[in-house]
Amino acid sequence: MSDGTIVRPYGDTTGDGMVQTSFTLPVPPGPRAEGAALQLANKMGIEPAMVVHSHGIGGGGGTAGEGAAFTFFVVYGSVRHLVDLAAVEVEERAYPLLSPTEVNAAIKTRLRRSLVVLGACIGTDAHTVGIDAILNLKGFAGEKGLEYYREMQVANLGAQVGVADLVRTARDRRADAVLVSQVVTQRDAHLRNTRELAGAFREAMGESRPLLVVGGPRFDPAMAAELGVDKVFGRGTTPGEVASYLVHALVPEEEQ
Amino acid sequence: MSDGTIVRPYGDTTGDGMVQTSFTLPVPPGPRAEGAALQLANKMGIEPAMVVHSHGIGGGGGTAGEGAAFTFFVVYGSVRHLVDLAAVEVEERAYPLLSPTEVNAAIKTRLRRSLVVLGACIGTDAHTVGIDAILNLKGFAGEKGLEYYREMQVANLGAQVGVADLVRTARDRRADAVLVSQVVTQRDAHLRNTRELAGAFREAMGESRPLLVVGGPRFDPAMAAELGVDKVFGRGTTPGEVASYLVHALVPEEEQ
Amino acid sequence: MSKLALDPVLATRARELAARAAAPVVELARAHTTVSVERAVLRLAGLTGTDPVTGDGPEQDRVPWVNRVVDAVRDQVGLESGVALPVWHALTSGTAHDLQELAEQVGAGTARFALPADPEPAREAARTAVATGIARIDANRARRDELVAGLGDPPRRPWIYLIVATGDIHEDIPQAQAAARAGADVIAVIRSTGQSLLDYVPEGATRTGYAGTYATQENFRLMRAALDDVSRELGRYVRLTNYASGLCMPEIAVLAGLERLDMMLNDAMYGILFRDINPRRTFVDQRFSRMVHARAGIVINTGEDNYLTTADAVDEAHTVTVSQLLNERLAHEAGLADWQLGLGHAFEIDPDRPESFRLELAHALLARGLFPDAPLKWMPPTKHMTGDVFRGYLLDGFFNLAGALTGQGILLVGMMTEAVVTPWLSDRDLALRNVRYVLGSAGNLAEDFHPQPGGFIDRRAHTVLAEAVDLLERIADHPQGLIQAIADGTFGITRRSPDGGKGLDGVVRLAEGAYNPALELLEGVRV
Amino acid sequence: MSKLALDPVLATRARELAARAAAPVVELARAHTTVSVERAVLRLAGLTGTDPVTGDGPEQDRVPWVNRVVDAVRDQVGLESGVALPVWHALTSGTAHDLQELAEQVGAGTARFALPADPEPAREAARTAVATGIARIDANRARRDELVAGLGDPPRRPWIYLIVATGDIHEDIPQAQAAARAGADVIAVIRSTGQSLLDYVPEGATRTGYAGTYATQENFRLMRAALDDVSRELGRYVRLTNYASGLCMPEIAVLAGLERLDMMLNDAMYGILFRDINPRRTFVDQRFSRMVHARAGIVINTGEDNYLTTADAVDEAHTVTVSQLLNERLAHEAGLADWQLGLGHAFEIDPDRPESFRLELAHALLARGLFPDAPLKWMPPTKHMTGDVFRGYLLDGFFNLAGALTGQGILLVGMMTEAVVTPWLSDRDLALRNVRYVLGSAGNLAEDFHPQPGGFIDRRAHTVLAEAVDLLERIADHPQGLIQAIADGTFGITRRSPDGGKGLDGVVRLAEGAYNPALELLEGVRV
Ligand code: B12
Ligand code: B12
Ligand SMILES: Cc1ncc(COP(=O)(O)O)c(C=O)c1O
Ligand SMILES: Cc1ncc(COP(=O)(O)O)c(C=O)c1O
Repeated sequence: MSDGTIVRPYGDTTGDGMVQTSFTLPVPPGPRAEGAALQLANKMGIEPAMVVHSHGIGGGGGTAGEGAAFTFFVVYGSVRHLVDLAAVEVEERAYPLLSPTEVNAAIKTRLRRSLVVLGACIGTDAHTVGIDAILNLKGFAGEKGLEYYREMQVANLGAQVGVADLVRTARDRRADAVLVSQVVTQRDAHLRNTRELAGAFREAMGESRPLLVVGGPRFDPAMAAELGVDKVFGRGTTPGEVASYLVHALVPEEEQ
Repeated sequence: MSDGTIVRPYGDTTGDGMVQTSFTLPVPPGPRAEGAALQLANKMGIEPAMVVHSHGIGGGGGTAGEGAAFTFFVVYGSVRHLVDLAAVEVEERAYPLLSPTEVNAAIKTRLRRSLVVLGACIGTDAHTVGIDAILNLKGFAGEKGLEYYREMQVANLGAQVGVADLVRTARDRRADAVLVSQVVTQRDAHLRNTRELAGAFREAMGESRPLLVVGGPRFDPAMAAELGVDKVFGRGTTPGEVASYLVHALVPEEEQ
Repeated sequence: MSKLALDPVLATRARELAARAAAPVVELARAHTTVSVERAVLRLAGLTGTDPVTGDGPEQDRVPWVNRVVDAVRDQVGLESGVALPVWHALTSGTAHDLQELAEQVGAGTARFALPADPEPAREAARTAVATGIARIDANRARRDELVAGLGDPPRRPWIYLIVATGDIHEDIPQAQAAARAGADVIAVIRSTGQSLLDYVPEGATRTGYAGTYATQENFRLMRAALDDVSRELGRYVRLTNYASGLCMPEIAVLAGLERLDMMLNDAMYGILFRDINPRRTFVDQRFSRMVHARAGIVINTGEDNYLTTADAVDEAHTVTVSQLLNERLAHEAGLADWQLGLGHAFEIDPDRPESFRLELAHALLARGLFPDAPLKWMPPTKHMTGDVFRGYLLDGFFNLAGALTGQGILLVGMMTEAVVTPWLSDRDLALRNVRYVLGSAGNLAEDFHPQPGGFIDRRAHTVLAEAVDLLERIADHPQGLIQAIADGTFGITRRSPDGGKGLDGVVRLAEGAYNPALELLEGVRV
Repeated sequence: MSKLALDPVLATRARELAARAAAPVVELARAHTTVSVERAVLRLAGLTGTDPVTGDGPEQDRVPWVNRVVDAVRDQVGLESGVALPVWHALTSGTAHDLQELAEQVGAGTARFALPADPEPAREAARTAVATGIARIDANRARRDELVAGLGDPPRRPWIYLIVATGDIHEDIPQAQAAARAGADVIAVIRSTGQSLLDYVPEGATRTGYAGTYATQENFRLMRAALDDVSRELGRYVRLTNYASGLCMPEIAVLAGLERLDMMLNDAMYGILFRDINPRRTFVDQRFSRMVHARAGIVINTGEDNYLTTADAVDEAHTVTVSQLLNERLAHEAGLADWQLGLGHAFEIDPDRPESFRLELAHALLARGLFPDAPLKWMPPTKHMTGDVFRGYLLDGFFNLAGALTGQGILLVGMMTEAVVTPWLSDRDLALRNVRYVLGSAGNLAEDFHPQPGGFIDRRAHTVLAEAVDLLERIADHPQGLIQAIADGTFGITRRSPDGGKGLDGVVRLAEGAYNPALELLEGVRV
């Protein structure tokens, strides 16, 4: 339905630009609050904007009405912004998606030794389901995890691993790649931790540091450079994507 | 929780600026679509923005996945915009809220004749519940409608009234105020119809036109001037507010 | 599946009373015709198109030939005998080769109409002409049966019914297809706000409706074709619905039959109450249109749900039951079978009211129990929907659950934006996801749902039935029956007098020897 | 209200097996102490504060005196006999007037500890000192009873349980009060991601937690006071919950008693499985903390719900039942009464799975039937929540309905943003609106909910119970019982060996004549 590279949000008619938004303002409910909500909506580019719902939060009385200090709003309207698809820099896969057999073959014939992969959840993050989904045999979304790949030597260090320990282990085991998961994002914990990770490896190993791959549901794949790591995977990543990337990044092209 | 006149949306910490938004783009699901969604979110001032959910719409297969032409997104993030409460021009009531007794008294003693009020739903809009809530005895939100006011002469013309007929009736009955409801807003029907209404009355009666009051759930009370009417009421209006306004606008101040 | 033991005596009594209350309406309908009924006859006979002279704007704004002809006949000889005799008299007496040419003569102002001394030739010719239209309706019905047999019906009850309403047929089509792919079994294209009050049916493919799309023969054709494509793609026959209501109810009914629509909103009172259309006009028109629907194998949907948008869903619950019984009666009289009666009711109780969900279950079970063979149309919350779309989405989920627990036949999918805008593409998609979750995860909860005899739900259902019978007694006792009840504001607390409202001038009392070939052919058969 | 007829033989058998499977754990717990248990003893005796020398950062980063003292004792004489004897020996022999002064000597490095030849005086003194702490706990319990009697309990079951998690106690407080005003009966302040692994309890009011707020005595005090205010305002006693888990479980339990917390998350296995804390450490700590909770009249919440985040909620449903039986056994052994057992379970079945809702009902009814007198803690969907917040809001509504239909005791309110962020103020408010709607409109639907004997729900519940008994047989047959089962990855498909994990070095086997005044006093009474 999009003509060319410029599109707008679609409510029920091409180009109507309709969006829904909701937010809370630290203002008691009332006309002033509604006006404030409209002001914000307009600043977001929603014009005309309709405050279609509002209610107080935190007031006395069971229903949180009276004397509420906050107001929650639902706003509908048309954003004037245009979306330029041409300007979208996509993290399209820059490498082919390989089957486990292909991955193993590539490593065996072109790297000629098994690929050493370390995985962990750093800091105080105890969410292992994500990294397990990538590493464990069981895998994710029907794809087997990296442990299933014959030519990979995978060690899953689990959760709450200190960065220092991780660096040490990586050096000892001559890891080719270190895979780190970060799920808790409150106060950008995941970004801080990732930067700390990158820093520590640079410190300790400089150029010879292993490939650094981080992942988690709230990461933006476009942030790798900014975070000082080689690759970032977001929500819904599958083991196959990761394996394919590792081959792409670590296994020399076959020279023809 | 707001310090001074500058506030920001509140997620779980003062000043975090957190908002939720959802919209559909006419782009098939995939990395490109996600990028497009982020671009739009950024243009709306949401930065950093997280595309926390997306799914295809309109594709084949029961679940509308495959080959979908549209993608629906849910985005969370922090808007950089500040809300300046000082800059909010509020439609605060510029008149006191009167009880029916006070309203009747004011009309009786100061206008010295009964106030003639006409109500209708114009154009092809058949939504009478709103205007009925304001006019009918039954009223709304526990407040009795204008028909209950002894000093008012109320005629409710119902729905689907042509503007021409309305002008004629208003002239014949020497209406002091004409109350019009507009509920259907698709393609801004309510705005168009209101402008037409104002135009017709200006045309036919010029300065001597009755007070024009419009209302409906999707009206922005700040738009009166722009629409060429005297007053606009939005969602949740109560009869008492309207009666009080009529007194304020039509009944001469008592001279002390 | 009936979960309530309704008092059979009370139920029978209710039906007897409904028959009595509806009798004056049937009498009235038999004794009159309307301009729209007569135009419908010409449409069945194949007259289409608009008079080019009546406007150089888009075709939809021009006056259709059927209007020009009926008006001309009315001017010259009146409609007391119907249009058929004067029109086919003109044709048989050779002033024009065919209807089209005759219409153009009307346009040119050269057509002259008269009542034939010997009506037989004209009757003959008229019957033959109209029979071609009826034949096409029959063919469409057969074609539908064939497609359903081949592609199959929806896998389960309730059928999932969804509305599109962009105002632009070319936006409606992709949205309808998207909805079908996402699981919709029935697509309804609602109409532009104004159409009900137009005394003609616009022509052509239209893109300029407000809050709905004009019902035109071409729009019907385009959408049905698009749904046929998607039906094949999905291996499931997707049904199409529109509205046989307003001043052109009979013509729309005919167009629906001619274009193979599958369901039509068609209520005996909706237009009167909510569009202020004259009661006599409506009663005459609804009878004719229902006879057409009966013939076309179309399922009608009645509009009791609407009452609960203006009246309280608990206080006035019994008026819904009364109206359902009256609609049933009038439908049977017009030849509709039980399987064609999508009687309406709705989930409109204030959600903040304690026990609101169980009250809804009681009302829904009452309808289910009273009309075991009708595919009840279960309407979602609308009046108490607000701009809080999260709450709305939850409420619609409970509406869906109530539909499953009480065995509703047609589930009109609720939209979280009900209080905000006409549905967006994404609203519809989210709404269908809601339905899929509820039916998939809890659809069989009915197995474990057993209202106790004498319990809250059982007691409530009986109260409503008893109140309905009381009200019917009062209505039936009045000589004018239903007509008086409407004047008294019984339904949707809206009063409508028999002589008020729009379109009364289009009603004509039939004279001796009046002839309507369509009625003759339709009354012949009983489905 | 029990809606299922569970096989009583099977149920009894399950409890016998649970007792056998738990026996090795109880033995182990009785034979050991831990650094945290010993620190808890000092806290009961009134030792507070931190060593200023251990950091000039915020107080929360400094080492508490209890840690300094216990470490010193361990260095000098070991912990095999507990800290009480050496510490009160030092005090009775006059090297310091009170604990505080002694602690400062430890700080200065001048304190000298030894085991007394005649333990009696030291025992005597220690018992008296610790009794003051216990007395304060008793007083708090009495005070709670008094407040509940005065202000009243929540009007209905389930109690509405809500989480705050800003990381900043000063943001938590207004949010908790807002939640209480909007209908929350219980407020839980979850902890900063890292706290579980800290081998000390931070001090002071803290503002810097991640995804949760540090559990400190001062934060407990501040929040309890704020909730007392709002309780008075609302005329309803609002309960406060925190987490007695991680490496400082015993100390947190003591602080909870000292500051009148009302409920504590306290599971026999959570720390082991989800924080990789050493099993021995956890088993010793949990027994002590449960004895404290028993005395304090605190309701514990167990963590079976967590298993379903790593294991499939249908395939592994029986492991939840097994864990509930083991938690019950260990709780009883530690002196907790049935009314104090908030056994955990959750609504974690993949919503796309056919019949998922009815499967949830079956599992919830099984727990309800097995533990009729326990206030079950019903946890909302988390694992299958996605960024589609609309779907999430709907799912939470059905979770609420399941809670009402199956008579759960404590309903942990689900958040539509579960998959996105820690709850926002508005999420919590919307979530409570969801609860109010569901309980208000359909809360009594239980009256009409009757799973058929031999029907889908009934069959499913029996299957799970049977699977649970099978599993318990296998566990009970192993000499190491539960300890071995954990090593085998029975729960949450997570393997933990008895010698692995964090905090093992803090476990000490008790010697002849070891003395713990707290245990002595707590074992005295049985609630
Ligand atoms: C399961 C779970 C838990 C379990 C974890 C069990 C375990 N062993 O992992 C338990 C119950 C222990 C738990 C505890 C807590 N949790 Co938790 N938990 C979740 C939950 C429900 C699901 C997460 C999950 O398993 N997703 C499934 C996996 C497969 O998806 P994924 O992690 O996104 O991984 C995929 C991709 O991201 C990617 N990926 C992820 N990592 C990596 C790494 C690499 C290298 C690559 C290539 C790819 C990759 O690939 C994976 C497959 O596609 C989420 C809510 C939700 N629905 O998301 C909350 C959630 C993550 N938890 C949260 C919190 C706050 C906690 C606690 C800290 C709360 C507390 N204070 O007590 C505790 C403490 C734990 C801690 N210190 O971290 C918050 C985080 C908020 C935020 N955004 O900051 C969430 C979002 C819930 C919430 N809304 O509050 N939690
Ligand atoms: C009830 C209803 C109907 C009833 C109307 C019955 C009647 N006699 O009024 C029926 C069933 C007939 C109906 C039909 C249609 N409806 Co309708 N209907 C609604 C519904 C469910 C509730 C409206 C309502 O009664 N609100 C309660 C009243 C009290 O609130 P209110 O109108 O906002 O009025 C308050 C204030 O706005 C203010 N106010 C209003 N008017 C005035 C005037 C003055 C002077 C003042 C001072 C104040 C004032 O004071 C009132 C009290 O506080 C809404 C959905 C919703 N939940 O809002 C859809 C809705 C309004 N309908 C809608 C549509 C499209 C239609 C149809 C056109 C659909 C169709 N194509 O068939 C039809 C045709 C009717 C037509 N031509 O207009 C859309 C409008 C979409 C849009 N924004 O453009 C809505 C929003 C539903 C939807 N999402 O699609 N509808
Ligand atoms: C029974 C019935 N007929 C007709 C309509 C609407 O059609 P119209 O376009 O005539 O307003 C409705 C609207 O919901 C209805 O319920
Ligand atoms: C039983 C139990 N204990 C403890 C916790 C979390 O506490 P911690 O801060 O130790 O991770 C949870 C988390 O949900 C839990 O369920």
